[in-house]
Amino acid sequence: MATLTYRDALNQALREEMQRDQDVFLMGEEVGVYQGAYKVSRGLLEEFGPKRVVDTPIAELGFAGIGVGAAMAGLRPVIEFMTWNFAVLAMDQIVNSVAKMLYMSGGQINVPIVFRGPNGAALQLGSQHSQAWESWLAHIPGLKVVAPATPADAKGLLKSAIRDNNPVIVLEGEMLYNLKGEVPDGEHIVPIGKAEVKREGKDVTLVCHSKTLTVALKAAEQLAEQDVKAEVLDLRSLRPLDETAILESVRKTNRAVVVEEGWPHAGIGAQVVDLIQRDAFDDLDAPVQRVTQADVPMPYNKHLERAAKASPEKVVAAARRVLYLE
Amino acid sequence: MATLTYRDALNQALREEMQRDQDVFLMGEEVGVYQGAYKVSRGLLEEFGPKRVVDTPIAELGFAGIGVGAAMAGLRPVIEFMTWNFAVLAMDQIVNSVAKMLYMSGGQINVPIVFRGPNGAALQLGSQHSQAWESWLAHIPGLKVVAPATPADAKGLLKSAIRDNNPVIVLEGEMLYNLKGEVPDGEHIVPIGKAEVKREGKDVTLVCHSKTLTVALKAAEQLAEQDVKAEVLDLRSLRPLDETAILESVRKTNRAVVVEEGWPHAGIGAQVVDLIQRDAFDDLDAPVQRVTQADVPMPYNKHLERAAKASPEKVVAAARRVLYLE
Amino acid sequence: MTATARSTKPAATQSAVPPELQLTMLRHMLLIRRFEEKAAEAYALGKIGGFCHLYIGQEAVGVGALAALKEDDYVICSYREHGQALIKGISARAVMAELFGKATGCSKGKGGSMHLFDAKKGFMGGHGIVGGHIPLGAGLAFASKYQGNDKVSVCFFGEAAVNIGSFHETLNMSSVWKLPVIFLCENNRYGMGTAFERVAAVTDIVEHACSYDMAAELVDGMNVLTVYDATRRAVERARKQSQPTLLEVRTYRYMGHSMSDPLHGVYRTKDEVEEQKARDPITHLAGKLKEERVIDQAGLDAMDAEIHAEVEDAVKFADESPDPDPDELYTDVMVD
Amino acid sequence: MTATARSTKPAATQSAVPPELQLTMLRHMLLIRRFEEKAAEAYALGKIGGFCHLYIGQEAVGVGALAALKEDDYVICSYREHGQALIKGISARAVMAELFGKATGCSKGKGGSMHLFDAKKGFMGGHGIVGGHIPLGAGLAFASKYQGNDKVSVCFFGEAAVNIGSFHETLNMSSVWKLPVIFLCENNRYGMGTAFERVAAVTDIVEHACSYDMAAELVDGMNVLTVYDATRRAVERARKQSQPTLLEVRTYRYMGHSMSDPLHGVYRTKDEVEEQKARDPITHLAGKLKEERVIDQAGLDAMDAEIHAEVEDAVKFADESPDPDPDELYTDVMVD
Ligand SMILES: Cc1ncc(C[n+]2csc(CCOP(=O)(O)OP(=O)(O)O)c2C)c(N)n1
Ligand SMILES: Cc1ncc(C[n+]2csc(CCOP(=O)(O)OP(=O)(O)O)c2C)c(N)n1
Ligand SMILES: [Mg+2]
Ligand SMILES: [Mg+2]
Repeated sequence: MATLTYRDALNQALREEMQRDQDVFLMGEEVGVYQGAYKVSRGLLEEFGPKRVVDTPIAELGFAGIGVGAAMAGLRPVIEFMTWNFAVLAMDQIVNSVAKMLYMSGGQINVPIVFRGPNGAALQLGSQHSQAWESWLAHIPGLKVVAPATPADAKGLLKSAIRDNNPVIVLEGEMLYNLKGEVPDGEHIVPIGKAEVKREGKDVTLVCHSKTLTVALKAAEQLAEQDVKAEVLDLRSLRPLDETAILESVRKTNRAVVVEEGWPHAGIGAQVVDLIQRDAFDDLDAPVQRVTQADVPMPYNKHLERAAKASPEKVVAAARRVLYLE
Repeated sequence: MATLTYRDALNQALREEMQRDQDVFLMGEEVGVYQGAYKVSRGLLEEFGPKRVVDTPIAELGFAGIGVGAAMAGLRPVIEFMTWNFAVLAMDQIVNSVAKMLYMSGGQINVPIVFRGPNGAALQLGSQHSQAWESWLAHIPGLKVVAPATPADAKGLLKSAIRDNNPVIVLEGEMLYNLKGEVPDGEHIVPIGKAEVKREGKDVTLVCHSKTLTVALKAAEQLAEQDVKAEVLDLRSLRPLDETAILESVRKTNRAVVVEEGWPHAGIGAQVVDLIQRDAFDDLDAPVQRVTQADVPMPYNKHLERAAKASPEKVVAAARRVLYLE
Repeated sequence: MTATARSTKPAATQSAVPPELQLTMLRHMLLIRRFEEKAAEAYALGKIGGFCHLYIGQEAVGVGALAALKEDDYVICSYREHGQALIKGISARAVMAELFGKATGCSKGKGGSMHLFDAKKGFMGGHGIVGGHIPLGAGLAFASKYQGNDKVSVCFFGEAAVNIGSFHETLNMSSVWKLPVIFLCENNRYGMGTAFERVAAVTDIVEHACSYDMAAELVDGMNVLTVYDATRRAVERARKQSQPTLLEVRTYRYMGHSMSDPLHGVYRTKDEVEEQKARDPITHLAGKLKEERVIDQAGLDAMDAEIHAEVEDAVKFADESPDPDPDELYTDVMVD
Repeated sequence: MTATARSTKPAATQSAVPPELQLTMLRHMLLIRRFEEKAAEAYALGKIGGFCHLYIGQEAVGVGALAALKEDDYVICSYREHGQALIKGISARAVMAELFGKATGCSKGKGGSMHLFDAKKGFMGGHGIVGGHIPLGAGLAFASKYQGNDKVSVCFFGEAAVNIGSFHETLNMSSVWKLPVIFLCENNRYGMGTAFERVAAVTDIVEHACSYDMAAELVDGMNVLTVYDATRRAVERARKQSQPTLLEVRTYRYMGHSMSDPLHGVYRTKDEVEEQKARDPITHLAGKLKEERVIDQAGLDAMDAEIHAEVEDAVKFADESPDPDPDELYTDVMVD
């Protein structure tokens, strides 16, 4: 087990899968010569050559679609979006070609493709570059959507995504690329659709994913000081949701706070709330609370930006609300 | 008060607003010579000429953006998407230019634009042509989103949308264009952000909008035969949501079913559920239930299609569940 | 015009096409015509629903182009794809059953008229979003090159799709990456009710090839042999040199945009439609083959009768086929 | 090259530019240069955050083009827009304060480096999605034509944006509708770390004008007077004939793509950068004006000192300005 950054864990997953399977190739802006805008693909061009590490023009809709065509012919493309903010240009391909191909072809053509890249706000990148897309993507039947929060999960989920015969969306956290953690060597697979309890507790469940795991863990620390034992449940997969894990935890704690990076209105957290209130109604001692980004475009100023984001303080406050401590 | 189709009510709103304000123009595919793919713009080219009724090439992203630029310079464009299925190509403009312009310009540039067109499935159009986008659009701060269900609301909401100084999304129902109803003549404005009780009841609230109003009303009829008095609340506006109206009704009935055309996962209905469980938790006698499209791409076969859609039968069953009648 | 082409003068037929092949082409065009006439009837009877875009008038394009392909080459189309589907080898039964939404349809009744598929036959679908399948066509070619096989990919689309971004993004990448793909634009002059010249600054679509340093050719789409010839050249370029080609094929649709549209509407005159029908590709080839004594009237009648029977059988088959099992609603969302 | 242009030979400067105007251009280029040098310092100190794309090396493009405009013409840009913002009339204070994220910034600290705005001055923003603002530029021109005023719209973008669909969609509509817009492509040879020739089939961007029947001109962007001249012709065409123009202006960026990127990186050599610096537009114009005795070294030093003071003042102003009120988080989402 080595200690790796999230970035290098992703790099390792890509490298190992490309070594393992000749049909896997990486395509996107700056993935080759430039070594990746966020250096996730460092060294891959050198190892696999330009046939399998393909630099594209700025044409998200077009190269997403070329990836889809290649997948229809049996290849296993990994399409990198420099960030998911730009992928909004490619949504037609993701929604209309990728997610529907199997269904509308009556089961003939599956699309074993991965779309990956950083999702959510980084620091002071302004409103057009600071968006979290999980609610949009998870809305669409025909897709799987994962959002790893740790280096180990990043490696294990990306490997699962590449091996999956269905299209998989991998939402990486730009702020997580430098995060370090233990990562099992070689064959390390994290199954898609399985949440993980990242910290056990019995008083309240903090449901989170991706960058908000850090937020939830910090909140759990602070709550511990107030004698509240929070359970931190990392969803890891947003479609399918691990409903069993969510309900199990809430049935134990009877209280939940859902934390997400995106906007509140019809966010992915709303779906988690819907599930909990429907299937654990009688176990709930308080309404489920949510912590999200403020319902505004992201401001540039750093203080405003900080105020806009989900934070441990907001999670603690929400947890105290569901515990009727204030 | 005349009896008009939903189509003609929209046509009337467009005509009256174009007569009233020289800055209003209509742009989109087939809106002029062809009189509109669904004939909503019938006669407008003849009355207002090609300067104000502009036929475009098939270039959703481009003409949406041209509309935005025109709005930045003070015009009031009404951009018709032939259907919202094709608008997915223009989402970058809607999300990144339209919704953020005011904010990122520090309040300088508002974008008084309307994007409108049919949303949701019609009959046997297959998976790429049968999608409901409310959850995506309502997710985005900076937009208003309305979805009229009746001819009167269609007229009144489209007029409000055109006069609004903010960007407004108008989701029309393709299956509603032929629906007839009474429509007040001339100045008839329906304010954005106000839901309406379309049928009163005390036993359960059926929350709906657009095409699902018909579904909910039929369900209410059937429930009435079973001695259940359902209240039918038509949201009309999806962003902002009329939270007061929703909570008021649920506080009265203590039970709710949310009906929508879209897919379940992170659908707009999830947000309604989130609101209800959070702010009316103690008033709820049962978990809120949802009726949505099946979580699959839309099939072509008509029986499968019917089975995929929200139906009065499904709403009745859900209502009986929240009433613990089964 | 094997290099970047700016000329808009249609090239003449250059090679002698064996008579048997010409007869096959005639039969194929007739099959499409008769099949769609029946489909129109079935639509009127409510047996077919949704959108249904007929190919009548354009038969020479699909037939001529597909005659130039090998069996395992890829074909990908827009929603106006009944013709190509039939000629790529999907049976009339399976296509008609799909239009009827039946379990025996080529997409199990889940796709419908706009989404016919037969992956085993290299027919990679009809697609409903204008421009959306253009990069898919290039992607299929990307895979051929990657896999080192010699499959060529032909992507059919209408002239109105040239105004949408993905056409341009795709042509550029296909040229940079030298993909074995043929972009076959069926210029039938109208996108729904919009004449191309009202919405395009340049109406010669071949012109766009210049911006992408791509070979291009303007082709008379009312002559199946011309289409065949031009496509053969493009196929050769793709297969041997791994180079893309843009073909602009001038054609005409006789029917409305889809079954729910009027035949001519307000955007074109009845006279124009009639004038075009005088150039009918089927009549033209039949006449020529009769003149050349490759076939006589009796032969033609027999051919028509056979096709008629085939189409009748397809309708009967479709009609009698079962609807998909209700559980099918939930299958094919994911594979294992 | 006032008609559709295919030539890639830069046109020579044709008109005599008054010396005062040349001095103003020199001052403007220097202002941008000094402003951005300070911004780079402030970035290193952590006073500026996020992405910050410098214009150093490209000053002649923005300055020459904007000199050809009237005050109320529209300018709209990508994220690399500090230069145009300063010259369109936003004070160095307001721009620097925006970079610092302060309440006194031209976008109230909410936009940042990529989203500078001053609608009153006709500066319609910096925009962050490649290609996203190209239709907005055409839309501004659409409005001018609709409103019957004579405002021209100039849309700046990088060469890499030519590969994205919205460029093509917009050029086509602008030509069909004869919009008074200038598409000014700053071809600095790289999109981030990608040399244009690696991702574009045709590297002469003017070539794309053919596909849209649009006037085009290739311009030397290291010479401010050439840029001025070419833009004047395009402005005339827009204002008088309501016709769009595509200008390809060849330029070079000395710095990394953004502040977080290395100066040359792996995608270009240090030598190449140095070679380009030898063509510096400021040095070039200063030398020429000295030679022509329009200004002497003392005059130049004085100009530089003045600008230096202006920029220092801007930094001080930005530094001392307050952050936006916390409530500002929730304002400007909607107007009444
Ligand atoms: C992106 C998109 N916009 C609009 C439509 C609606 N639409 C379907 S076909 C069509 C016209 C297409 O014309 P053309 O490409 O010339 O093909 P043809 O129908 O003539 O074969 C339009 C506007 C669509 N399917 N996709
Ligand atoms: C649609 C989109 N894709 C990717 C990016 C990331 N990105 C920002 S700038 C840039 C390079 C743009 O190059 P060019 O257009 O030549 O402008 P320059 O930076 O040289 O001024 C890229 C890839 C983006 N902002 N938008
Ligand atoms: Mg056409
Ligand atoms: Mg560049």
